[in-house]
Amino acid sequence: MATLIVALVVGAVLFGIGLYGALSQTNLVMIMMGVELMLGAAMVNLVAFWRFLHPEVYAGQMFVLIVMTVMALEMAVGFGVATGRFRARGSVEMEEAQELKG
Amino acid sequence: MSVVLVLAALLAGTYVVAVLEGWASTGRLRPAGPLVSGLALLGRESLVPRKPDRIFFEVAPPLLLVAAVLAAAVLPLAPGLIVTDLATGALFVNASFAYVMVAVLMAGWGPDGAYAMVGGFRFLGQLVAYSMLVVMPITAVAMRAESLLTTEVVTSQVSLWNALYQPLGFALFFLAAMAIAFLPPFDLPIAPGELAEGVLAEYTGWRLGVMRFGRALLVLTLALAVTVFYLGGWFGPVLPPWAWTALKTLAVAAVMLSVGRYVPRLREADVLAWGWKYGIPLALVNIFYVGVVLLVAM
Amino acid sequence: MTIPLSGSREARPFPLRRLAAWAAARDLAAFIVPGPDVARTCGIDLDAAGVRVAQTPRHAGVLVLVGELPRGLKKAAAVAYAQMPRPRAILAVGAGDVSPLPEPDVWVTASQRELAAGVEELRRLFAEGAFATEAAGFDIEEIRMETEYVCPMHPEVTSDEPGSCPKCGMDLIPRESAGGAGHEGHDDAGHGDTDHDASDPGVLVSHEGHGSNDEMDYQDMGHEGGGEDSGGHEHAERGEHEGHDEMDHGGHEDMGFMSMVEMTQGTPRSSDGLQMEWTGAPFGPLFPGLPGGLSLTFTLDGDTVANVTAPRGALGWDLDGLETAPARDFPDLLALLDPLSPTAYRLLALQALEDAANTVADERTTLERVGALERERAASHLGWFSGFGRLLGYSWLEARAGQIQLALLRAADAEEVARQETEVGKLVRRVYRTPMLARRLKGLGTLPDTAETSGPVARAAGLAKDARSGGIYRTLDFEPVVREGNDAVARLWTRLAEVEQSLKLVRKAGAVCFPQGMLTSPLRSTGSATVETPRGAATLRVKLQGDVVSATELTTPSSLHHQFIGAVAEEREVADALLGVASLDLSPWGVAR
Amino acid sequence: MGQAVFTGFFGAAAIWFGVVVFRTSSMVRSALALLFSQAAIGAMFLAMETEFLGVLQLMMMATEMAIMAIFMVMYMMDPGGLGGMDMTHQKRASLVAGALGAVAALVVALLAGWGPVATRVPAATAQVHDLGIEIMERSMLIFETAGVTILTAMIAATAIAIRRRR
Repeated sequence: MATLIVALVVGAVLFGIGLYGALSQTNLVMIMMGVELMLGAAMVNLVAFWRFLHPEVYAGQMFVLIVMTVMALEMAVGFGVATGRFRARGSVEMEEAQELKG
Repeated sequence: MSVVLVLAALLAGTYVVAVLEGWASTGRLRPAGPLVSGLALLGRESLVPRKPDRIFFEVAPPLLLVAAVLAAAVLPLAPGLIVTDLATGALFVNASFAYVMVAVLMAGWGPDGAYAMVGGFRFLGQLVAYSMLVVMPITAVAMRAESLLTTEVVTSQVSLWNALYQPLGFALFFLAAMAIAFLPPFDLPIAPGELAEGVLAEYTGWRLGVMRFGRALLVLTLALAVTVFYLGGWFGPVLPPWAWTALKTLAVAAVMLSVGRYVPRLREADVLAWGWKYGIPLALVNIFYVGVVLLVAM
Repeated sequence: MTIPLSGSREARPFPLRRLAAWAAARDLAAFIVPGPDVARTCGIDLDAAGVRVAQTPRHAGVLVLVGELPRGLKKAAAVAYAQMPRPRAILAVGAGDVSPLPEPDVWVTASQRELAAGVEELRRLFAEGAFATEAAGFDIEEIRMETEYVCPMHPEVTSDEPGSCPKCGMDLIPRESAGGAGHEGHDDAGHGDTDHDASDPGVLVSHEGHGSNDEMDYQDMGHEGGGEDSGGHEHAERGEHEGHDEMDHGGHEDMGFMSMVEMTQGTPRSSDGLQMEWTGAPFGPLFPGLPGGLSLTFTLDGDTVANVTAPRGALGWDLDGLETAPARDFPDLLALLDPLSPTAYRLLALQALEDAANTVADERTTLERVGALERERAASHLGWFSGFGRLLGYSWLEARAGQIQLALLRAADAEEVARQETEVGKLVRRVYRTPMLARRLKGLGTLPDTAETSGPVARAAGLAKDARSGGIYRTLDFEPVVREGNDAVARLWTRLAEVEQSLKLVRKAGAVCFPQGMLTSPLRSTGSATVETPRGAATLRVKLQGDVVSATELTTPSSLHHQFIGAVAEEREVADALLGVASLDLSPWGVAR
Repeated sequence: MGQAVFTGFFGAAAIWFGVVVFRTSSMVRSALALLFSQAAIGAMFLAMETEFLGVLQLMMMATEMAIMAIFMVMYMMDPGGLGGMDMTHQKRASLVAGALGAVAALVVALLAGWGPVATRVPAATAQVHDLGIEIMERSMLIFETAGVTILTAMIAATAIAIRRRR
């Protein structure tokens, strides 16, 4: 029981840091790092829930694998966009991306 | 108890690998060579560059050592002689080899030097080429052993060694192993001619000693991995099991160290192109082949 | 108490340190100035003397100075010495005065036997003096530093005290600019080891890339005003690029932060359209991959070479020393200028003087001269194979070619040279059969126009240009080797074929001796001659007043090919650029200012 | 109890490295800080006896974050981080948002009644085996779609990034 609480606390704090990072940074790459941290926090919670609440159902572990895929996927597309934008505008600063508002 | 034995075996193995490395590069067998050069390195001044990224510069050599030791921790030297028999041993070997790249990248970025940096990021490009060629052959080996336990992998080869059972996987894994340890012709990060010892250029004194020791241990661990996965680990007719593992590992290390003398260094673009265009399809074919053979044999 | 070793470490020699000193004596590593190729042409083999050749001064304990160092190289050698970790020593092989460097610990002439004795002496010195209670400091003008503050993003903004950059508001970082006001423009000295002798590793010792000052001179790689931004990224000088000078802030409301768009407007676009920061990296006079003495500065865009600056005549090799030379020892003086092919230049001088006196050497001496020139050509090509093998990472070729070259140079007479023919034959066949070699070199170093090339570079591009078309060569039924391709692999095949051909010519000529000349009094006041040196045709015009040479005019193949360095190296990966430059086989000694 | 100590220790390491990610001005240091924070998360999985996920996380993150380090060096203005540039905006607002998020998650974690806690978990080899069966049988479709999505992501990212020939 203690480990579950510890894990959930760690997950919560990591999520907070990730959210702060994603919102406070002006650079696309740093924002993606914030998102990666949030996904990591989600994985911690998932593993804690699987381990302590439903160890017999392996959907929990399956879900963690999917979150890992999402992490890789988010990074790939994020850097694709960053490269495209850097080539077009010469900067990946979000402050200068006003025209993307559409 | 087995931990102490394994560490002693690793130490002795690294010394022999260092002797082999000296023999391969200078053509003269000097058994006391590594001892003398190690002592000389300890006696020499260890300089720190003027504007280094101090954490990276200091952490890189020990991290290289730790990555090599971690990989060796899950590889069995004899039936009972293993540090921890992880359930996912085969995958753990690959996970620790990934941290070799982190160490080289840190060694490249740390000293704030053009050659070191070019060498460090070249090795990252090399990783993109070889990382698939390490994981997929291991998958094929685990398929045959029906488990990720390295001891299971060895016992599954009692009838026929994996090198003969899946030769394609063996060839790919051997090349990927040489790429992990950046041995010639894959020595892009420390290209002596082009980058003047790129990543190692800034290390002197005991730090250079730790880097060289880490690399020799890495070569030994890779040779041990090749032996465990493909050459039937400790199986052998007459000699005791540990002797067979030692023999096979040192033979593989000797081949790894001497192949590079007779071939020019590869270009990074070629390593990436061949890795992805020919290496990965062949690895998939290897997995398919092993799957078919297993089903047929069942 | 005299300090036994010039570069000993300052520490009380405890027993463990004495053991380390003994080990350092056993495991000597040498960094050769100007380069292993010059060492081999002087006939000394460090490997045989039991000394390992190190790639960078960082991994070396002994600085080996070979032959008479020109002015440009002495400073580079001094900075290389400053980068070597202590305990370190200097071994001078036939070198004269080495002003900025301290007195060499061991001085030997250029013979293998004497070298072996010198190495033994060095071992004794190391074992004894590696650790001494007080050690000599070593400080040269180039190493002294003064700190100035510069903005990492705008290298042109510098100030003497910390503050923030007017353009971008970032706080300025301290940067040690090159020592002293004295250093002249391009060839500024980098920073060596300030060497204040507290030799425990913790001391933050100023480091300098290995080799010469501008070999790995990170601090102000951009030389004039290049800012140093700690991430190993040096900006190429902004001023040089399309003239955007002062970023106008008025144009748009200030976003109150560093707008990156402005930042990257100025930077040059690389071929893949991304504005990357360009790093200036020197591949300076003592770079292991290039011929010793050739100094280049690559502006790297990632690891592709954006552009190359190659100063001409950085070695300070000048002809004026020869102006007032008496005719009798003019050939020896000319031979001294280029250590890589002394016989060819001595022959050139002799023929020019004979042309002035319009005497023609008799049959026997011309045959001997052909033998000597062809032997030197074979040895020079083998030396090139060895350097090329090192750059390629093909260590078998590097070792084997070096050994045969030494055997050729030490051969006393034509039979011994002929005996090397079988060895060379095996090497040539082995290189032809090396897997992936042709594929690796395909398309590297192609020259845009091959009109002005000469020697193997021209013959590899299909031009049958060869100065050896004289009568004597026709009697030895000589045909120039011509290959198609005009790239590094064609040049390799051409030189391989030429080595075998040269050895056959030596066997036919039957005699190999150092060309001597019986000089009679000169009749005409001018004389000229052309000789096919291993790197191409060199022509010499000489004006004589009475018995003294008054003016000389020399064109060498290397100064011809020097202009192609840019064409060969730009827009290519670092390794391919270096291979392209090495395939031209430049002798930096031959490139006049 | 030992398990809680280990999980807590690795959790603290993950949090500390997570903080370093956003506090340091040198980009490569923040990329590798994220690497070690994710590695600490992987170590937490090992501490919670889910061995396969832990090893997989350790392996994946090493390569992913190193590649992120390359992009940071390419696209950031001052990768060495010496200029001490402040690359943040709306700091206070995001601090409040982050704190709110963390507090919300904490409240749920501490106050919710989690019910009976499983004390024992199948051995690592059984876990690896059952996870394999799970992937191959029950969640086969999910795993395949994940694979295909990654393939499309790779192609889409390359399509965006390559230079369009006008």
